[in-house]
Amino acid sequence: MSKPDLSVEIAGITFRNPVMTASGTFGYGEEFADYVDLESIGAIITKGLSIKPKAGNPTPRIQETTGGMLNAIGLQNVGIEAFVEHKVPFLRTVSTPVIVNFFGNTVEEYAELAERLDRIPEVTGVEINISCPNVKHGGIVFGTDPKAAYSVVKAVREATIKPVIAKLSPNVTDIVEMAWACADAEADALSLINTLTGMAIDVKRRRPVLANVTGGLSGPAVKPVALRMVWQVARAVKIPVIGIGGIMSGTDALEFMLAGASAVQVGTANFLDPSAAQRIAGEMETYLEQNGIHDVKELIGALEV
Amino acid sequence: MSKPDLSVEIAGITFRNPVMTASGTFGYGEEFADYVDLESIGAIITKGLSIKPKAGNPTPRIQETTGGMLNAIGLQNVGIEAFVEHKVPFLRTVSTPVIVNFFGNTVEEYAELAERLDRIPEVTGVEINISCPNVKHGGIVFGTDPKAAYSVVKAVREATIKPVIAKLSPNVTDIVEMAWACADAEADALSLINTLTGMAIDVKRRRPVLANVTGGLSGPAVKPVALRMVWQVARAVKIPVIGIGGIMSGTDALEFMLAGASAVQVGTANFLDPSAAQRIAGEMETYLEQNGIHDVKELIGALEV
Amino acid sequence: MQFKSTVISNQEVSPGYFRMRMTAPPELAGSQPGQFIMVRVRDAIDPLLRRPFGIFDVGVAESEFPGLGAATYLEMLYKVVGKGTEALSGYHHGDHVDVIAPLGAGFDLGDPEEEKILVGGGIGIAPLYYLAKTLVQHSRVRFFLGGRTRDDILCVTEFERLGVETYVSTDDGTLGDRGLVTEVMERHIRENRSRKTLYACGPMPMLKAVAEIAQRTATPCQVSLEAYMACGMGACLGCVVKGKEHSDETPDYRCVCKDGPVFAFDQLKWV
Amino acid sequence: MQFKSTVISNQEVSPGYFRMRMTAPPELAGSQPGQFIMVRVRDAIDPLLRRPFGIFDVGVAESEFPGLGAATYLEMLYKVVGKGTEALSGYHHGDHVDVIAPLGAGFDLGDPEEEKILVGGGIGIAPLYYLAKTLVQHSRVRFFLGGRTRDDILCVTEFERLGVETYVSTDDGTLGDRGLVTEVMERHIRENRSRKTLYACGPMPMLKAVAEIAQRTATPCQVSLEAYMACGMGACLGCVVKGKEHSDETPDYRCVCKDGPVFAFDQLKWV
Ligand SMILES: Cc1cc2nc3c(=O)[nH]c(=O)nc-3n(C[C@H](O)[C@H](O)[C@H](O)COP(=O)(O)OP(=O)(O)OC[C@H]3O[C@@H](n4cnc5c(N)ncnc54)[C@H](O)[C@@H]3O)c2cc1C
Ligand SMILES: Cc1cc2nc3c(=O)[nH]c(=O)nc-3n(C[C@H](O)[C@H](O)[C@H](O)COP(=O)(O)OP(=O)(O)OC[C@H]3O[C@@H](n4cnc5c(N)ncnc54)[C@H](O)[C@@H]3O)c2cc1C
Ligand SMILES: Cc1cc2nc3c(=O)[nH]c(=O)nc-3n(C[C@H](O)[C@H](O)[C@H](O)COP(=O)(O)O)c2cc1C
Ligand SMILES: Cc1cc2nc3c(=O)[nH]c(=O)nc-3n(C[C@H](O)[C@H](O)[C@H](O)COP(=O)(O)O)c2cc1C
Ligand code: FES
Ligand code: FES
Repeated sequence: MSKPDLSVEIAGITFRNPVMTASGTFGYGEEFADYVDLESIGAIITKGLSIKPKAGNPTPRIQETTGGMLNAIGLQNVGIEAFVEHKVPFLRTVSTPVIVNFFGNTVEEYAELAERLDRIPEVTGVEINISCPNVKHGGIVFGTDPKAAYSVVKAVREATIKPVIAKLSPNVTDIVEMAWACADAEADALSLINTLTGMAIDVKRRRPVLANVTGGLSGPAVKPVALRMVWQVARAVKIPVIGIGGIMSGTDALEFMLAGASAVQVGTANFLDPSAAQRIAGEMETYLEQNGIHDVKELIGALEV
Repeated sequence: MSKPDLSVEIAGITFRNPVMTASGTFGYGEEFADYVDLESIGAIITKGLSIKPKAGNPTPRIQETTGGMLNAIGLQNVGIEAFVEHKVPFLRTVSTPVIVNFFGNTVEEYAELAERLDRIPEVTGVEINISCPNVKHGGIVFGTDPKAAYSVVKAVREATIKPVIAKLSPNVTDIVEMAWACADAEADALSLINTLTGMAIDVKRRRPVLANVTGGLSGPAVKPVALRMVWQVARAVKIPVIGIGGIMSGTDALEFMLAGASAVQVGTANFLDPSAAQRIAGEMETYLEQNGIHDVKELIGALEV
Repeated sequence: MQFKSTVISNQEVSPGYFRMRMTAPPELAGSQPGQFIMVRVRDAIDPLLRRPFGIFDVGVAESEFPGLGAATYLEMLYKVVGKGTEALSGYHHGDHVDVIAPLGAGFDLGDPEEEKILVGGGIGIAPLYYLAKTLVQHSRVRFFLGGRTRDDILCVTEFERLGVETYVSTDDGTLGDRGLVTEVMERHIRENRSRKTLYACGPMPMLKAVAEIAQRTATPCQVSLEAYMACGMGACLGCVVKGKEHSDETPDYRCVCKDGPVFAFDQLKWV
Repeated sequence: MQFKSTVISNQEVSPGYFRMRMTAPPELAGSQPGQFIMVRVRDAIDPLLRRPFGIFDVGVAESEFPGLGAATYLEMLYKVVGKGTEALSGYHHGDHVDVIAPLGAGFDLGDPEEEKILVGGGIGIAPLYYLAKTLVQHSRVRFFLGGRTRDDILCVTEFERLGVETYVSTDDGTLGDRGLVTEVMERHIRENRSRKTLYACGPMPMLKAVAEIAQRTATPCQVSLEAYMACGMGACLGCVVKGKEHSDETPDYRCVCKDGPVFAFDQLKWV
């Protein structure tokens, strides 16, 4: 049998396979270059970017939990100027699509950053992190209010002709409503899930483990919630969905594709196994071969319910 | 040093220690009598009860996930009549407080059941499972809409003079808003969390593992989310909070108490270790002894943030 | 009861199939054939839930541990299918496992005068050995044993050593007759008109076929079922099967863990 | 690089402290003192994240595995504090671990003419042995070693065998001087005016005290830090410490895993 076709298409971009690296877990690609062949993965999604450099939270910032981890990095990042100067030159040397994850504190900041990213040829597309506090509206998170999410996505949509992916927060009553809001604002695709808000406590010290008190839960512990949300959203919207949450193996990735995802992102797994994204793409290929499936696209949404 | 005091008081009832068994994971108490000294735990909370017997969902109903499990039992239960006839006689032989978890499909059903439970002397208090579809309002879940939750709790409150605990669903954007609604309706206490909605997929069969497609996630995987919600709610309301979610050890239980819980419930842990509730109460006592703490109540909400 | 057990031996008896012998408290010697055990594979969260296994054998023997005299042992026969059984297969002499046993309702041993027909498919033979050992004390026992291929046919010698007449069939004919174990068994029943009781354990399609034969030939029949289990003691309602009265209006669910795992075939709804 | 390593030996050198020797690819022989490794304790989800450990020693020796000739080995010295190190302590000769190494920036070996002062607290001596082994080739090396009690004082003979002058102190006086290692060390610096560089690894309060002494006595000083880590390669930003320029407006966070774990003390913000 000839090699199976792993390529997928989202927003007019062809990805060589559906395995992308989740924002914040893969730096700017360069950090992992010794451990993974960057030309073997579907896309690199870079650490959440803001206009100005951001300090992030005090430490401790991470804590392992059962089957997962909490992080409260606080979106520390170098800011767009340093990104262009120090990170883009390396990314230029890689042919893999680069998607820049970014955020702002106001709709205007989102739009401004989208516009600046639009002018960088090495940037294939953008992913909007809407799980950020809306400074103008008393800190309520953009990603938990459909109207706020709509306005952010809309502003970004108007600021760039590059593909726009809206990344959804799972900390909501109705994920489908959020998906609709972002689709209405003409996002090209949706990615989900971002982290679930959680907390860890140190009984001895009677203190929260994280300096920030709460943090985002990721890793295999959250996979069932992520799969459920991807399945709900993929049935509800017409645009492609990218599945994220606890993916550790090719089988995990295929579960998300059956649930309706056109591609997946690998996050926490990169920490345990720096070659995780490459390995997972390989495991998917092996699965397709062994099961006589010629094209991974056949599996998208193929769940029989 | 004298033995530490593990007793806690909620809604005028004194519990010998803060460890209760979570509804649906401990049957009607009797099933565990060979493995745990029922007189050693704080309270027995029985399987969710409805007026009529309920068949529950088709099988498979359970699936293990990383650090947790999904269940879609579908609230199978014997109904109030069989409960009185077959389950109450055993419960009468135990001096431990018995709290009956129950649900309905309409506000009227909740009220009717509360009234019937009010007349059973062996029932110490009731716990309202509001994570149920509201049949009259197109199936939207009572537990994700503050107004619906208010009306259910209010109706139950008016139907019984026994302590009323409202059990909150974590599948919401704002758990504090739900807590306020239940407190406004004069619940005596809140318990949280019920299960997070999740899903598992069998790649080989291209089908959901659970016949019901989605199910409720419980176990240590959800503990960080549960702790965070208990902490948020305990700071926001004046009534006592009972912490639930992934408690496997005395340390886990103490984390919930530091976060503000006046008591805890042990669920999934009963399956791995049928004596879990008794063991956890013992581990808490040992901790208090070793750390010279005379009264467990000192720890409630003692987290330094 | 819940107890810490020490592994005595753990041998691969055929590729992917293991037989594990472990220590047990004396009370276990009173287990009924068909009852099962729940094993906590690791004292960790992965796997999280206990795994259920049939009692392959239980008895009293000279202890392998010096100075202990006669001691009760428990045996299970298991197939490696996932992470729990994978982990178990790595256990060695002296390792510990946490066990709850005996659980559930076992086989009804019936009338000693009748001939007993045991039907096992693949790993489904696990609870039948202890059953056979008990039944041969009073009754004539025949054992029909089927599997996909030769490697799935286990412990034939052990059954024969009990004095059980054993008939083997495989789907691919690599051992014994070629064909389904149920066909061979039905032929025997039809050709042989003495009173009989059927005891079956194996995959669902096999059990269904056995139940149909029992129905057609009006032979009493008990089946041992499998189901996903969380608690093993009738509390979680995760393991239910439909009882014969079941309909959407009049639910009749039975717990495999508590009402079973052994059921009279006519107590269940087979569609 | 990422590699599968085989445990050669794993010995409890003092109650709760283990020294593990394992195989390593030849490239590892080029590791810098002060660099570290990330170990995946089990190929499972519990513990989920890798655990970081200093390089206690690395070198080339006749292989313990027959027929392999000379082979590179890696050693770590670790204290059992939680589930990862607990699991590690159960590893035996022949078991496998997955390792990423070498990681981070090691010690600057400085001017060979200077005297080198090493200060270690408890398990903080882990990266200092390989450092001492390297430094003694050119410089005079003194080692000040402190711990809570006698059991926390490890590997004194090994350091002495290198030709390092070793000074021991314990908080409770059960071994060596009674008192803080930093006090003993400061006395030496003050009494002894030759040019020196300080190298320190241990608990934060000790490092702070060393940094203050370095400041007061204008002695160059490098410290090796610990932090919670997820990735170990500068990607997750979980392990940061405040750099000397840090303020809320002008964040200056450094990654312990990539910019460190070794830092010149004057590059950090100590409050
Ligand atoms: C009463 C009872 C008695 C049993 N006796 C035996 C026995 O004597 N020997 C033996 O080898 N097995 C027996 N089983 C089946 C055994 O429990 C499962 O094979 C085992 O739990 C699988 O665990 P795992 O972690 O290896 O597999 P997992 O990783 O959990 O799953 C691997 C595969 O096995 C299937 N599976 C998992 N659990 C069950 C289950 N409870 N029932 C059916 N299929 C399952 C899954 O669908 C999956 O395809 C029995 C089951 C029951 C309910
Ligand atoms: C660069 C570096 C080098 C290290 N070198 C060594 C070494 O050579 N020998 C050695 O014994 N230890 C070393 N450590 C510390 C070691 O990584 C931790 O002790 C180990 O990760 C604990 O794992 P655990 O699963 O046993 O404990 P856990 O169950 O994870 O935690 C148990 C306790 O240890 C603390 N702890 C856990 N991880 C860390 C960490 N990364 N840093 C500080 N405290 C932690 C926790 O707060 C908790 O109180 C080093 C750490 C770093 C960052
Ligand atoms: C350390 C860390 C940092 C993260 N930073 C970001 C970020 O900057 N922007 C973002 O959208 N998501 C961020 N995430 C979320 C991940 O991209 C991903 O959505 C989440 O971790 C779930 O996937 P996983 O379970 O595979 O890790 C971060 C996650 C982790 C663990
Ligand atoms: C098998 C199973 C059945 C449950 N049934 C009920 C129920 O009937 N009513 C209810 O309010 N909660 C029910 N729950 C939820 C638990 O009471 C508890 O809130 C949840 O499992 C979280 O706790 P844990 O992580 O300790 O299991 C059930 C949970 C499980 C696992
Ligand atoms: S396994 Fe829990 S009721 Fe049967
Ligand atoms: S551990 Fe991830 S950046 Fe240092």
